[in-house]
Amino acid sequence: MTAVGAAAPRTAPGGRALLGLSGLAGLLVLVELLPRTGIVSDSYLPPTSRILAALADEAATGAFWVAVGDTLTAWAIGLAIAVVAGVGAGVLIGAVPVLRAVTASTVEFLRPIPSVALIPLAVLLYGSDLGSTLLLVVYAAFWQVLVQVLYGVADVDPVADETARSFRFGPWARIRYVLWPTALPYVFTGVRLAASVALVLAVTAELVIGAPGLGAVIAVAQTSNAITTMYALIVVTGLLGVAINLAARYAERHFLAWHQSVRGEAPS
Amino acid sequence: MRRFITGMTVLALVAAGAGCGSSGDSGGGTTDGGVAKVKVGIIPIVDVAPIYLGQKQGFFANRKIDLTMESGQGGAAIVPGVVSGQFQFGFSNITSLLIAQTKNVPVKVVTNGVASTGTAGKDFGGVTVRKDSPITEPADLAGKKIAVNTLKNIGDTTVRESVRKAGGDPSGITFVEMPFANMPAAVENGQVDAAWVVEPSLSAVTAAGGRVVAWNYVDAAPDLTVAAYFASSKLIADDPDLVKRFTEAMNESLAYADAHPDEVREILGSYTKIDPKVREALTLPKWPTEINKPSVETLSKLGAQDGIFGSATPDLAKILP
Amino acid sequence: MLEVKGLRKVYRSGSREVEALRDLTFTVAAGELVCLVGPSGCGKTTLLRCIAGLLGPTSGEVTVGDRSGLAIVFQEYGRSLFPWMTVRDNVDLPLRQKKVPKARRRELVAEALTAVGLDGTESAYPWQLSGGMQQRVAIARAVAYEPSILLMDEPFAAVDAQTRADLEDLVRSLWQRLGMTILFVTHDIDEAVYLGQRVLMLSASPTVVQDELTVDLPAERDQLHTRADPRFVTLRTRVYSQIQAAKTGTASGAAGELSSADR
Amino acid sequence: MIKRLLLVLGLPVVLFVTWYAASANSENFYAPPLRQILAAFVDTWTPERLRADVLPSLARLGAGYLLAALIGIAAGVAIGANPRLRAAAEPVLEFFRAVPPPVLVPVIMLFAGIGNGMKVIVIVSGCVWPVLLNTVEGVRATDGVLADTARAYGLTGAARLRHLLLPSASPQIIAGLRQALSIAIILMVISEMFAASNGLGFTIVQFQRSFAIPEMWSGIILLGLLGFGLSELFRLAERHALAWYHGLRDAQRRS
Repeated sequence: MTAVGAAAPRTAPGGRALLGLSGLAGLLVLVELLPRTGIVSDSYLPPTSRILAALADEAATGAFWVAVGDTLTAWAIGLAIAVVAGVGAGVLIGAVPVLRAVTASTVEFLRPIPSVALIPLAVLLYGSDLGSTLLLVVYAAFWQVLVQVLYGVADVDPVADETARSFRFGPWARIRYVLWPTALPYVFTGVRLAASVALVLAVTAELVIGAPGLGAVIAVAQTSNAITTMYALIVVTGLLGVAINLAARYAERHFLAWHQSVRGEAPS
Repeated sequence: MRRFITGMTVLALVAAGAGCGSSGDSGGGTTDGGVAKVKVGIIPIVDVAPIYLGQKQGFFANRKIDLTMESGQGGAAIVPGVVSGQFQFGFSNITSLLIAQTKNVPVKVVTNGVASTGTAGKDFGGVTVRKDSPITEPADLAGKKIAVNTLKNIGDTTVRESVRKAGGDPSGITFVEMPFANMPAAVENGQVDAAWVVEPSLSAVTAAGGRVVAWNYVDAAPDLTVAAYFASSKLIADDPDLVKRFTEAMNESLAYADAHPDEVREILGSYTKIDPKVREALTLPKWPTEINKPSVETLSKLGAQDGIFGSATPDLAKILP
Repeated sequence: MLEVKGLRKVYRSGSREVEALRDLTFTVAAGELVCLVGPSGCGKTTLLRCIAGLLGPTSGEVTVGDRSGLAIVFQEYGRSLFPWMTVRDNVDLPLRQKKVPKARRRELVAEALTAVGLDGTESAYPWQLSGGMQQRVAIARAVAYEPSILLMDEPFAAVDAQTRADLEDLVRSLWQRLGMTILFVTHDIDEAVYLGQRVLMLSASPTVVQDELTVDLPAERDQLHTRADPRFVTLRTRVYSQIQAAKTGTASGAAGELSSADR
Repeated sequence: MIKRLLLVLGLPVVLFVTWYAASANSENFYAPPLRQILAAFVDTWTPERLRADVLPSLARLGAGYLLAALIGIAAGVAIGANPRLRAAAEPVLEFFRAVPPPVLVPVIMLFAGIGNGMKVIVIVSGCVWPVLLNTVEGVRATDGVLADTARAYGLTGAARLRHLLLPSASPQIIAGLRQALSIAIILMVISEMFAASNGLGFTIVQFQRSFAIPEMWSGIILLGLLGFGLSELFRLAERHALAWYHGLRDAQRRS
């Protein structure tokens, strides 16, 4: 390792956090000043202080927490279904070469289909119920997981697999001891990607279809001309997204500490 | 060839989704100790205040109905829910129901939903313009760009009728679709020449100095029935008693709401986010219990005239109770 | 020619300071081939980066005349070639940057590739070549640049022994033919003695010039006979003992650097 | 060759036939027989219809996507090459990336009205983040030795950007662009579901609202085809642009 490159100013960890905070503070001040100075009409963009006040008002109501709960429930159930289905299908398809060859074209075709194409269908099938949200969430998140698992399975070291065969490991043991450990980091990557996609789709479904959750509350705020509340709720969705990202990354680091060095994110 | 797989997988996923969806919710309509669990698909706007008020007053509980409201974005999201049995009842505007009828969607109106006040100058919806707009009367709207919340629906057909009745030519009007909430800003910025808005956005426009130039509901028909509650034909055939109880409770709620505007303004705070000051001042619609059949005929006629039913004609006998 | 005077370099990170170079003074005459050896971690790379102008010295000065007449070859051949460019473009890019006319560029590129024995690989990508060939591309790039001074930072540390011997001979023959000044950094004592006209021995960090040795071997050298020459053996033994002395003599300083490096 | 063809087309054909057969006698109002959907597809998506509805959608998609790519790459290079700026901007960017793009539609409508501009901005607002954050990562991860080499040979300013930063970040940038593409299609549809008078999303919603179910299904199928087609195009472009990268990775894997 060349210990140089130190010519560039290197910021201490504490300094980094400070800079990050100042960036956030800058955003808050900007949003406060833009409407206050009249550059942007405050009926389009209320100042930070009012948004935060509206956020506090919302947080004091039970309905708000029910909506957050609904969104997170749809997110969690959808993600769980997608992960189980994605990992199951991925390992199965990956482990059986014939299956892989047969399904490749179908997977490549279905994957890029935008999940919103299913909105009208979801509405027709489930009305504005949890089912609608789940359909979209599962569809979108499933591919993220499946594709990563397939990459992971493809990454299995042929020497390791041949070694396992030479010791007469059965198919199940090969999946358990060779395929699964190799694919695990990819599974985590898939779950992490799926987790953010699932949130986006959950909120989208609620917003567009009206299924219960934060998205629906945003829609209500919009139809009620409650712009400030709408901004407050948007901030909440952003915070949820950040929290989910952080949690997923933490989980990944925690569970894959032993694996980190060898894994690379496969392009999805 | 491969294109068709899309739908196939969708179907497969739908089947999978249906499996998990049903596990979460107990199917509606099941009686539990004589109390029927009923889900109603509504749009969270002023129009549905009576059902919330009636629920609060116990009109539904009295008739052994355990009511849950599920909000959908527009009637088009609610009709499928009712047909598939997700909801026992739904709320939709009359024109959407007429469209559904022409496509033989198996639904039928059970009772009135909301009606125009029938008074020009004091209705809950109208066509608005900016205060300095040269448009002063309905006939001036000819050839202009007008915002409505949904194209090919009750808004544009009734606005056209306003213009027609005032002696203008409605054929040159350009309608653009946008949510009611965006209309005050769109009118103010001149993105559209006029906007058909309903409360509470109507209050927002007038508060900003905008003027109402046409009362399209009033112009279309006297005491126009705007929307109604409906059920699937299947439910009406299978459980006439439930439908009867719901209709009675709903009618009681409508009458109560009509008689107690202050309580309506109060209950709006529970399911909308309308500012309390606006809530106090906005114009409430009428909630009669009877559907005004001639007005529905008018809507049907207007829709057919504007071609929103395609080549079909709605059969009112099949859709009205 | 190259002149380094009182060069000192201190790395700062937060409140910590690590003195990498203490006080270095030496000169390399025009057309000379000088090798720098020193124990690992003695700041050879830091020195080279200061000379190349990639790093500003804390104090002291480096005089190289025209900096645009300076070319550099790194140890990490795999990381110093642009993987998105063909061999030809890799050699050509610095010339384009120097605004050399197109016809002349083509000539220079072809000559340089011939000189390092890479005819016919112009359209290949670097990663399609073996490690030794990649390092030849890096050398060709430096040679085509027509530098007055060529800096080489342990260029053969990562290639296999056979390739290494070939490349050493390549460097000497290029030097003899083109007459440029070469400063060759290595940790390999045999290599330093085999290649250089002069060997500068560095102390352990914080670094000073420990000793200097003129290699009085004949100008014509070859792997077989030169390395077997008793004079070669004497010289390398001397360098070796100096380096050993440097290591033990400043052990505490090295430990200091270690502890601050593992933060 | 025949075997390959069989593998590629086998499952799709089986699925298609299954759907066709299973739905042939469908009484379900919302799941009409495939025969009807196919007939509706042919009747609905006439050349005029494609020109009137699909072309505007694609134009908005293209405009929004390109704009997002430009902004994302430009800002990403600036932020990635400047550690202090990066430290200050990172939390803000993470936040904006985490906001589900569709919830911004109502906000953007307030500012940009309902025209094509709004729809393009909606697409940009969602697409720009993956491009930007990936560019930042890519630029930041520029190899130190390569950067030194470039500097030693006098590559500065525009040449440094063109020959060093952009190519070395290109694998990440392209990964970001790929993510952005699927987001762009989603947002194209969603922006048209809110307020539009033409476009693919608008048409599908219009079919749904007027209970024209086979037509709606045909729209869904068209949208699927569009997504597939664009992703194939992207793959071709990527294979061309990143040939060096895939070669490099393969070479590294072999060694």
